[in-house]
Amino acid sequence: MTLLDLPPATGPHHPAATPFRATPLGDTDPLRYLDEHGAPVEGGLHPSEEELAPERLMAVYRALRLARAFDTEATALVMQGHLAVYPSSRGQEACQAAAALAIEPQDWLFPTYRDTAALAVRGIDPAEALTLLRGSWHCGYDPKRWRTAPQCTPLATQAPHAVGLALAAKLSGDPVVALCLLGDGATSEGDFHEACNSAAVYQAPVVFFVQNNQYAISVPLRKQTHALSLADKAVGYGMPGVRVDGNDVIALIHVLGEAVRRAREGEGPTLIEAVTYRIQPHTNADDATRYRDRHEVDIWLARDPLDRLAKYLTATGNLDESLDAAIGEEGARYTARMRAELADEPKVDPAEMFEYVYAAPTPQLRAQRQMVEQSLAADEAEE
Amino acid sequence: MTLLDLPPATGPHHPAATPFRATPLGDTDPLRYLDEHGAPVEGGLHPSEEELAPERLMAVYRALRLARAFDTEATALVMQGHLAVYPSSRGQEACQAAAALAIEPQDWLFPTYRDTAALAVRGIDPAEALTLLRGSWHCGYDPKRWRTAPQCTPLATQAPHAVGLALAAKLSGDPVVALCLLGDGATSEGDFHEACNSAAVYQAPVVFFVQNNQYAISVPLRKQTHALSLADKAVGYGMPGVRVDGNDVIALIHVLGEAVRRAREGEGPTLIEAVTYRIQPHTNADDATRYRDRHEVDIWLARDPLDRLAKYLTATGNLDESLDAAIGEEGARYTARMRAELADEPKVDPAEMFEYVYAAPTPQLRAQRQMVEQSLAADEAEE
Amino acid sequence: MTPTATATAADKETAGGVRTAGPAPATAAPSKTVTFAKALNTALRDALAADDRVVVFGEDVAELGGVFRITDGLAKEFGGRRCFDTPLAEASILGTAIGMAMYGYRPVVEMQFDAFAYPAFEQLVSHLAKMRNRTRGALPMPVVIRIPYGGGIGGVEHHSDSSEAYIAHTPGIHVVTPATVEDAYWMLRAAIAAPDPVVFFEPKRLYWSKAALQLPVTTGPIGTAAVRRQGRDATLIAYGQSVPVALEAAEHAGEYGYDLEVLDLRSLVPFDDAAVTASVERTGRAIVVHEAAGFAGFGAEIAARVSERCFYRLEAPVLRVTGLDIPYPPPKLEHWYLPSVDRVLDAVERAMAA
Amino acid sequence: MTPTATATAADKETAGGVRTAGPAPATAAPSKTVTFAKALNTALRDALAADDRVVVFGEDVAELGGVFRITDGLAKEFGGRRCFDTPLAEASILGTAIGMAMYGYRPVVEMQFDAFAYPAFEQLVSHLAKMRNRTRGALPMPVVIRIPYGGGIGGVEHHSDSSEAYIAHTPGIHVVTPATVEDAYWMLRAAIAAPDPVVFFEPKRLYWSKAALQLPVTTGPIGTAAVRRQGRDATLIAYGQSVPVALEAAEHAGEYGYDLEVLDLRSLVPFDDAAVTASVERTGRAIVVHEAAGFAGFGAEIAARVSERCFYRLEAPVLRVTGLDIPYPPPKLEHWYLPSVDRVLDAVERAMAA
Ligand SMILES: Cc1ncc(C[n+]2csc(CCOP(=O)(O)OP(=O)(O)O)c2C)c(N)n1
Ligand SMILES: Cc1ncc(C[n+]2csc(CCOP(=O)(O)OP(=O)(O)O)c2C)c(N)n1
Ligand SMILES: [Mg+2]
Ligand SMILES: [Mg+2]
Repeated sequence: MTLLDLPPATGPHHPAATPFRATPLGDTDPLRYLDEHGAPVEGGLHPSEEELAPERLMAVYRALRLARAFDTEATALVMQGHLAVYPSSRGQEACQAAAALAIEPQDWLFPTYRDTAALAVRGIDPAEALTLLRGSWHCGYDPKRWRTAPQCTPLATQAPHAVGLALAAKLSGDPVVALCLLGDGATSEGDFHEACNSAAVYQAPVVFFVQNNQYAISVPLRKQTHALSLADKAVGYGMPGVRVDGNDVIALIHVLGEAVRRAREGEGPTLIEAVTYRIQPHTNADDATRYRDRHEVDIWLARDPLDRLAKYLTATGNLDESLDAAIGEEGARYTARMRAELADEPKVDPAEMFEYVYAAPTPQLRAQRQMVEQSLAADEAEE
Repeated sequence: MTLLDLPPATGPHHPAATPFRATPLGDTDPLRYLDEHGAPVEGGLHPSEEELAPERLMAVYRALRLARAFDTEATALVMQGHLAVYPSSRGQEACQAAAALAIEPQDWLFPTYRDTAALAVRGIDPAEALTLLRGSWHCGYDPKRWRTAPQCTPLATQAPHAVGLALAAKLSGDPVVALCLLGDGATSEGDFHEACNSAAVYQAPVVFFVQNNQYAISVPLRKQTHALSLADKAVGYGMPGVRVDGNDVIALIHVLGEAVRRAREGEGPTLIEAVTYRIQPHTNADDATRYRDRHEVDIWLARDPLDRLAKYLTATGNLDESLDAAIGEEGARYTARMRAELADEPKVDPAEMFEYVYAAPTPQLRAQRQMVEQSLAADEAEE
Repeated sequence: MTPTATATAADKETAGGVRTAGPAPATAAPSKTVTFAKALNTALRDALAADDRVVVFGEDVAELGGVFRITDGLAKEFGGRRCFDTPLAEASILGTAIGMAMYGYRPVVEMQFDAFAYPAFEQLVSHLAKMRNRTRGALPMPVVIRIPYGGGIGGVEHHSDSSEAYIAHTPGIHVVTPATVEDAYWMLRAAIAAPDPVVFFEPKRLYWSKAALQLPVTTGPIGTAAVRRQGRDATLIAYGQSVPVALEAAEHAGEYGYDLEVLDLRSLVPFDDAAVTASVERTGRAIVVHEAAGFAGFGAEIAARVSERCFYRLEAPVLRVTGLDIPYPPPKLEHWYLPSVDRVLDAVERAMAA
Repeated sequence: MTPTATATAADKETAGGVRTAGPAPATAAPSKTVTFAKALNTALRDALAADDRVVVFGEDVAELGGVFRITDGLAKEFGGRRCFDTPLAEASILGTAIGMAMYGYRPVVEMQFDAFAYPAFEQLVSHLAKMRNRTRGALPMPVVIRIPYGGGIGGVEHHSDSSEAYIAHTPGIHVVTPATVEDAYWMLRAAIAAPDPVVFFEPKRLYWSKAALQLPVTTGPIGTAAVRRQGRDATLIAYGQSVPVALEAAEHAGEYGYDLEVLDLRSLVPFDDAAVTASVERTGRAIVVHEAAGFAGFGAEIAARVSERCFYRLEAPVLRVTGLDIPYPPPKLEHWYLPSVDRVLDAVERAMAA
């Protein structure tokens, strides 16, 4: 049923008849620091001492656990009808945590619908972060306070915003970086291309961080690209492209850190592809059994990003069962609070629908607001 | 006045701090067969014997002369008010001729507004080819007879059409190739990206042929891309990308021929960047002195694609002054006919405006047509 | 694979050597109660079976069968060459359809949600709508764009837009939207068989509505409206998922002694002036109902036409009951936005009082 | 470079720490006869000078000064950080503007021709129009999109579209179009100073028209129409380059004894119901004139509103004189398409005879 029986994206390419050769960027094995069992790989990345400092890594581990706890709770909440929809980032927690931790408070994050856990790690109150998915018309948190754009649904459309913001910061002489999150599917959109190309031309301080979770809803990566790596797209923009293991949080923090540093120091944009996996269906409304094998999911479950760091921390003597349990309790307290905050139906005032369409409502909107208010008053009178 | 004092596209890139490196596809010198003086270059391309056969090259030379004659005449005609606008391809004749000659009758060409000379080389009557630029609402020639799409103005939008047509041919099992012409500026558009990426995924028999004439109206290439080569964009699609001298018609025919062969034989799409130059302003309405030096134009005038082949043909004993003069007369006859055909105002029947909007006009259109016809009749009655 | 037709009806719009089929009546089948979604699915299946030139593609349409399952089973039944998933790129999806149509195919593409068709806007306006014209008929565009539209399903932002006004203003495109299960089947067959591009708006709130469907079925051709309820006092003019709202309002109004006619436009382009004018000439009053924002919405065209054509007959101004002039609101507020039965009845009161 | 304001007027919409300036009156200058194009150019220059947060970018706007020279000299005067050329990518141009606005800038972007704004449609509808709302005012979008529009200049295909109806139907955007030299200056200043996104449609046929311009100048605020000619018998409602057509028609009609009022809408969103209704209540007849295709065009909204609001006063149906429902025709045929003085007069005859 595959269109035209395409070779898998990792399969062999065209015979190399110089110069008619598809030239991949380099080794297609993603960069790593840890192997799947949590041991440093030979020939792997060299994170800085600071990046490897135990306190730092414990903070990272806590962030991973927070992301997981958040995601688990949100998944439960959507089942219970407290959210309108929830796109889970289970399995992608290393990316979520690394994205939030790689940037400074003055930097801007441009998240997608799937990146609510990253917002939680950035410090946004979970109830605020879930406002939109809960069924409100606005993003909940104050985007300027948190330097976080509202989560973006139209795919790749946030990428030019990140470029614009980064360009604005550059023009203002501010050391501000824009970190733009994207999915693998979104790299096929025109806006992704236009944003990357423009960012490179402007040498804007932006980092494009693609979480390649192998699927765009049901569409697997091999139907999304014929290249061996999404990072290869960087070549065409004259910017560095890096492919990194998306379940290796140490590698991610190192690579993101370097990209953010480059951006901040005027060395221009970077494209990062993190190879990871979407463990859950696309959203709670999706049925993933229609398009993928349980077996495939199992393989990736075994590559769990939390386990990997936990094993490393345990092996290096920084984590033990009791500490782990304590962190688990932190998470439990966090999710209990989250559950409580989300238990009540949020209050919505229909009049607010008209409040923010324009700075000042048009005469027509004033009339419509009046109509709604009258009808609201009539309803209340009836009750 | 340059934005942010960007380095020129050919300038040095980021310091190579592995893996944060912008990786160009390869040598950025375009592929060549002939040097600027018409002598085969050392280490250059190896065209086939067939491609180098004197009769073949003489046909190519005639095509170049035809393209030049056509362009010169069209430029004159627009000055005299016989055309509404004319975007000249002077200096790009090698690309124009090679594009038309590289494909077979059953293949489809997807030209832009700048590629009228290529249509002439493909055999389309010049008056037909100029219909749109003359001020009609349709493309003049029969696109199915000539397997040539109407010239496309909205930049890069023809690229997905070429992909669709190529995919259709592939699904039909027909050995048909789509050759899509694009400008350097058009590579920045989202449609270019979406088309290339989709073509690679579908392994559609399409060739993307970018005439990099260094400008998009006034915008020079360095404001369009930060990469060293537009062909680098191919890497991200997992397709071959080739950079070729756009004023070396032998190199072009060889490279296009190979890309067309690959497409036809099921080896998928190719991206070709031809490095050339737009000698004239963007169109007759443009004033190029506002944004570029005469000096720059002079450099490229010295790289004339016709001269280059003429020198080679002369050196190889295939061309002499009298033959050249005879070819010149062929051209003169062609342009005389062209002039004559375009001398008369084309007849336009306003009722035809309604004829092709739909297969059958809507009731509303019938009424509007009637209104126009009545008013036409009234005008005629008055005369 | 060269497309060959498995049905016989000839079509003047044949491009190249491929043969063609209109929506030839399928063999008679027993009446079944099916969902609107199933009727669409069956129409696609029958169209694929009837004409080799028909291809179905878009995001998630093959393996998954579409997020609304409208294309369920088609890839399995007809193979990956007739029904396939595309990369995530809407301009390219429509552009690819245009290119395939140039070669003689009849592509049916799905846009996953209304707001996600916007990236294809340039392809739609500058190419799909104009290709026949700019080639004097040499390259007709028998392309169908299926767009699930409208709200009332509790969707988050960007999932409930109604974009018909944008398209209807673009000459060269036909714009239709079914409101009944029979029309879902027949109008989709007719759209696929049509020689011109059709934007086929699917009222997504009706996907799960059910009715009997007996095949073969033939309803009115594209370009014609249908009277869904006869009445004498006023005409409710609606389309898509506003039709059931109008019908329900008409039932209620009956209780107050108002006898309302309900006209289902079915086709926005071409517009059935004859049916609309005839109805309003009978009733003398008109109320337009649609979900899209009212300002410069399609209802403006309806109201303007009716006001002009029925000027001497109208006993009350033509009223519009539409979405509000705000971005589509979230689930918890959408009932305020949508043209509800109450709001329609309110307009009826006002029209009758005039 | 941190933006600092060189003018003092404070603005509630300030984003971040940057200061701001409304279109503060420039120092009085002698009256000069200038082209419409020059008035726009002067407005941009004055806006750049008045407020450091204003940036101008788009295709060919810097070095070349724009294909219509509206941005002529700005890059030279203000440098490449205030006025710059972009890569050829309209979605990204608008998306970049949105991102810059998020940071507190006030971008003014140029779309080279009407039809070349279509690639930015998704950014416009799904982001520019909605960002203030989806952030409860935290991220206002003081962005101006300049779009040269309309025909009558002998342009080849895609160079004469009128796309105002698409935009006006999108809540969250203001849509304005000047018809006089004074408005060209003042409305562009007002648009740049406005706290919300404004699509600024420039009637390209009027670029070369001339009139006296004495600075500082203040005309009506965005959202208000202007009576360009007073009359008693009927109101011609027009905007952009249809205003001079309406005025010419009114002059001619005077010869036949009809005294026509001409209303220049200036602002399509917000719509000046008060002015429109007041005029038609006076005259009892209305004729709408615009260049865009009539079907579902902006004239439908005007006609629908007037028909509803002036129902009891109207002595004739509201008529529309508009572009035809076909793709914009080529130079040699465009006079058939455009709402000409003759077609307007014809409508006047019909309205007066009613
Ligand atoms: C422009 C656009 N087209 C289609 C959609 C519908 N849609 C929502 S998510 C999705 C898949 C996205 O995949 P990917 O970019 O890989 O991100 P992921 O969901 O895997 O995180 C699609 C098709 C959309 N939101 N926007
Ligand atoms: C979508 C779109 N945006 C803008 C334009 C206006 N425009 C016409 S040609 C041109 C420059 C194109 O440059 P390039 O692609 O390099 O082709 P060239 O003209 O040099 O052959 C521009 C900006 C257009 N035609 N289409
Ligand atoms: Mg994905
Ligand atoms: Mg160019």
